[in-house]
Amino acid sequence: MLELFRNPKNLGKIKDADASATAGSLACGDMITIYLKVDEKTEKIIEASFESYGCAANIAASSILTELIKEKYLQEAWKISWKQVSDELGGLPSIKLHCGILAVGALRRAIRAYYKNRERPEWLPEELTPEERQALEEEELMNILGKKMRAVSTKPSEKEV
Amino acid sequence: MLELFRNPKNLGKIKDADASATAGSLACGDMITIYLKVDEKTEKIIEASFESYGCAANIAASSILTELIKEKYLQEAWKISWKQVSDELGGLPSIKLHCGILAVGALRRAIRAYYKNRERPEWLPEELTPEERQALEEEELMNILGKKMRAVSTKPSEKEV
Amino acid sequence: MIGNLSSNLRALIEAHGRPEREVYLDLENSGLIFEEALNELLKSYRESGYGHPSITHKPGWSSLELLLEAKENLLSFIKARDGEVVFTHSGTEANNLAIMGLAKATPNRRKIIISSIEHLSVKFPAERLQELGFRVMEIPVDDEGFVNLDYLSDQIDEEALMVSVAAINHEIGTVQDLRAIADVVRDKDPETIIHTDACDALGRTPLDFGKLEIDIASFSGHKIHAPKGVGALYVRDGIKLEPIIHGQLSSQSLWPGVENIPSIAGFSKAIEIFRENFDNYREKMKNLRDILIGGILSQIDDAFLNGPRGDRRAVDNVNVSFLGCEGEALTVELSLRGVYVSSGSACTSRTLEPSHVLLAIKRPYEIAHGSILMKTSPLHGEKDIEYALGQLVKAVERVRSIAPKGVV
Amino acid sequence: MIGNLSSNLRALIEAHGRPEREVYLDLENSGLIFEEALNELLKSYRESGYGHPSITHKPGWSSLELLLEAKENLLSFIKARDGEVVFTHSGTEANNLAIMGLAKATPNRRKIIISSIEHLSVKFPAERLQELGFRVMEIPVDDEGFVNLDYLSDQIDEEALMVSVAAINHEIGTVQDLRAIADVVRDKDPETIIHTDACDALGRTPLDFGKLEIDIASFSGHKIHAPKGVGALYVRDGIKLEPIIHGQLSSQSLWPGVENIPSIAGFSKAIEIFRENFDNYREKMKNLRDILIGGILSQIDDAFLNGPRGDRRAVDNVNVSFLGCEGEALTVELSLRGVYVSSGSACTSRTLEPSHVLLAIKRPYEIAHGSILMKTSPLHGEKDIEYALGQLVKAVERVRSIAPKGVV
Ligand SMILES: Cc1ncc(COP(=O)(O)O)c(C=O)c1O
Ligand SMILES: Cc1ncc(COP(=O)(O)O)c(C=O)c1O
Repeated sequence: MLELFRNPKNLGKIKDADASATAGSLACGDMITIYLKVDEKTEKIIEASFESYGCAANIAASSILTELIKEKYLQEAWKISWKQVSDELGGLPSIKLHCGILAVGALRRAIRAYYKNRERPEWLPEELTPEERQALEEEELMNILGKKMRAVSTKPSEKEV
Repeated sequence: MLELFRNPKNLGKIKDADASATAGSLACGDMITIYLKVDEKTEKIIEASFESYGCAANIAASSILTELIKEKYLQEAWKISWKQVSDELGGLPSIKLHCGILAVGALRRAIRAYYKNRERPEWLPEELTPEERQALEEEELMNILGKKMRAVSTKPSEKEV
Repeated sequence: MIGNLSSNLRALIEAHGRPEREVYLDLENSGLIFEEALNELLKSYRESGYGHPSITHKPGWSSLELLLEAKENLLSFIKARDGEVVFTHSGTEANNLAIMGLAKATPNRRKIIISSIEHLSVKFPAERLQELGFRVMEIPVDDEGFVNLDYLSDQIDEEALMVSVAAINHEIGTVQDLRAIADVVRDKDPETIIHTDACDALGRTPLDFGKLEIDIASFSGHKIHAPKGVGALYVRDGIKLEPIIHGQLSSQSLWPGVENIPSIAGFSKAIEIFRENFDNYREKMKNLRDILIGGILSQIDDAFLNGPRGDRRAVDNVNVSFLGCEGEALTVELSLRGVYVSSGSACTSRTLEPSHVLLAIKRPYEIAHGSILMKTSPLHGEKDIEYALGQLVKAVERVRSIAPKGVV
Repeated sequence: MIGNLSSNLRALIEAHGRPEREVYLDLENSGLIFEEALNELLKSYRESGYGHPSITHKPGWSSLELLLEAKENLLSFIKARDGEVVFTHSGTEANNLAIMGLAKATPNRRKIIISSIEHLSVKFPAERLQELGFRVMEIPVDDEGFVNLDYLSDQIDEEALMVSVAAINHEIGTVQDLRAIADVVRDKDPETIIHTDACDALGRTPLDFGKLEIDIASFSGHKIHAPKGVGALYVRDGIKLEPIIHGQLSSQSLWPGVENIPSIAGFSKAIEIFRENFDNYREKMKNLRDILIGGILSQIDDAFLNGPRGDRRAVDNVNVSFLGCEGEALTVELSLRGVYVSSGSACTSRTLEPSHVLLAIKRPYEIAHGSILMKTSPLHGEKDIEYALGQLVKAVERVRSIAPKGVV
């Protein structure tokens, strides 16, 4: 895992990406952007890359995920779970599982982005998958917390049961 | 104090003692016997000795007490307090104060014993002094505890608030 | 306590001079340390274990590695098939966590059952819980300290939160039949949690938590010649405890604050040493124990052994009472002769009552007051024990010579 | 936590190779040790401090002597005129004893007042007491972490059990005005107890408990380069606490179990070293701190100092945020370069929330996540700090290079 942090594979922006998406935010403390280059005809991923603001596990998870999806059909890539990402890394500690979830969340958003102006294939569900929902929830939570914080009154906070 | 434990002064029975008394008991874990030889005319203590079943502080306290009362009039000896005994030893730790009290208790009992068949002098109060009372209380407590223990039923003891 | 005063202490210590030999037998109260365990501690401070095991840098990871290794070592020594180890800073803390932590986590069961000879770090937390509305039942023991299984059985019902019985009693060396205790408990109520204070059992008797139906067990480092500052609680999978001390999340949610990795590394080493030499060490301790007990009973009048004999007694435990010989005075007399032991006499406990353990096995007060506790260890040789025995004979004679006559 | 898995740890550690230099700056989480303090610990294990200080024999008295000396040393270093010292096994335990022990002893006052930036070993026990019916008030702080004295004053009444404010904040180095805090409290209600968590203040700022009206104070050994496994609580005469851990009476009724004398002896030594070199060490730490802070702010873009500046800041504290540079990744990157620091980022705390201290001084989340905490010490030299600075510059650059662009 440290090796992937040290020498991550597929790091950086793809300038002429066919799709890209971000999950997480600076405020969350974790943020992953995934870039995809897709063969229009076969719907195969030709190139994948990432950028990450997050801990070492986050970077390793993004790196391994982009490795996993290369040369895969979008339909196959869609099915990759955070569990697979974790397994590939030799098992993420529970405290780090959300890194895998976030990476998968970003990938699925990118795939959805790819189909934004194209016809939605059957295998692509309309509802959000758990990974996408978790990414969304983290972002929203931080939004709320951020607002709450800005609104912090200068009154002493009394906590009672 | 250790020196007095190592080489106690005035240790042992006085065979032809004019008075002797014991305070404490084996069950208390502390027991001191004081022996006095008194000049009949002057009521001066000519010789004093002790035996002790108890901790090192107990032995030291008895030893120093018998030193203190030598060549003293009984009236003076009566006034010696456990505080003085403690001070002579360089200050007994609080947990050991009862050793001093026990020693003084035994001495006062011996002085009372001396006057048992003699006329009670004015300076000798009829009521027990605190030191004598404490010795008595310890003995009684142990009596009660001892009985209670022998009566310990084999039933599980339930303790409730 | 003679001279609990700073100014006298120096004089007290110097008065000892240089005895012919020094033999430390007070392993109940504080341990000797394996040189190898001390070296492990040193290495940890200097090289690899000075970090905080939750932090993501090399000293942190090295510390985490030592921590995980130590947990594995303990789990494998006690043959646990599953479960977690929480490191505390002492056996006392482990016992407190076991009892108060369990009561917090399962407040609906309100009866705590302990034997009448438990260590005070089990007895007092239980009594503290009484103030919070729990009931504490003390199971009586026989004259050798063995728990009365019928009474135990009678007490188990669906109100019973836990049963706590030490695998080996610290004072009189009773080796309880944990298997039988667990059977009795499980038979009446499979939900009652079983805790054993194994501080004195580790390394002295085989423990097989794979077979024994024990849920929680406490251990103490200095009891196996490890550094001070480390205790451990084994908690079987599925058993829930609440923390009783609160603070920064460490790698252990049940005991916050930075782990004492150097002491833990030393503990781990001591476990290895005990595991590798298990039969050997047991044989050695037992042999020394029997020389000491045999010598005392044959050479000193009015001496009584407290606790069971033979294989039902801990291999290291020697607890004897000398009638008419006050215990604390004897510890001082022996100290002057280079032999270090402790006594269960009244003076140290601030009350007139001697050890609750000796009273529970129905020793009269006068015998309890004259009790002396010693433990043999693999760090002792026969010469040590023979020296101690010789001094003991003389010391008892001397202390008795001070006592009022006709006492014995 | 990268690879919290035994099998990966070895690889992780070995991947580091041999960096040019190693500089340990994570003194917040775990200390370096003075070689002299370590030697004192060794001597204690081998010669004079392996006994139990309540037992009446030579090793016991030697241990008691070391214990009493250590108490004296601490009392004189903090210039206390009266009062007692209780040794625990950590600063966390000392804080728990202060707060929960006081609440147990004085249950009729039910309001606990703490600042909003207290260490979790103060904050969490207070919150635990809430569950038992106490009320906890958090006093807000300004952008530099200084307690709002007006709000504090408003909260003090005859319901107030205690006020707890750390002398120096562990994360952002705020040196509180304890004198002013005490005046405010005493003015409104002389009976309210004042506690200060002085774990990070000892040795860093002059403490004069003869003049300061502080009733209880906590200390931690590893924070002053002493061995682990020792904390201390100063309790002024007349203040009553109840124990929170129960067991055998040791020489200390407030913390049962055998005292860790070797660690205590090492702590005592570290106190002596800090006392003898007080001005010198302070100057040195401050100098190194300023080199580090100055270098960071001038050489790295979008870097922010958290906490106050100059003399109102702890002499050793360096806490900076790098925008667009996630903290935990930075700790790993720095570790590979031989520089060991910690981050207040979310990942270590199992929640998405960064440090409550940084939020209390109203740092936005995106700044709080990129925070790095370092402390200088007398054990560092200028070369160490320069090396760390150089690596920091490169590490921030590298971690930022991985992040989505346009973030900064
Ligand atoms: C049976 C038993 N339990 C608990 C303890 C307490 O362990 P510690 O001294 O590590 O607090 C001891 C040791 O004194 C013990 O003998
Ligand atoms: C201010 C403060 N209080 C308490 C503690 C806890 O001390 P310890 O690590 O000894 O438990 C620390 C140290 O981490 C601290 O910085």
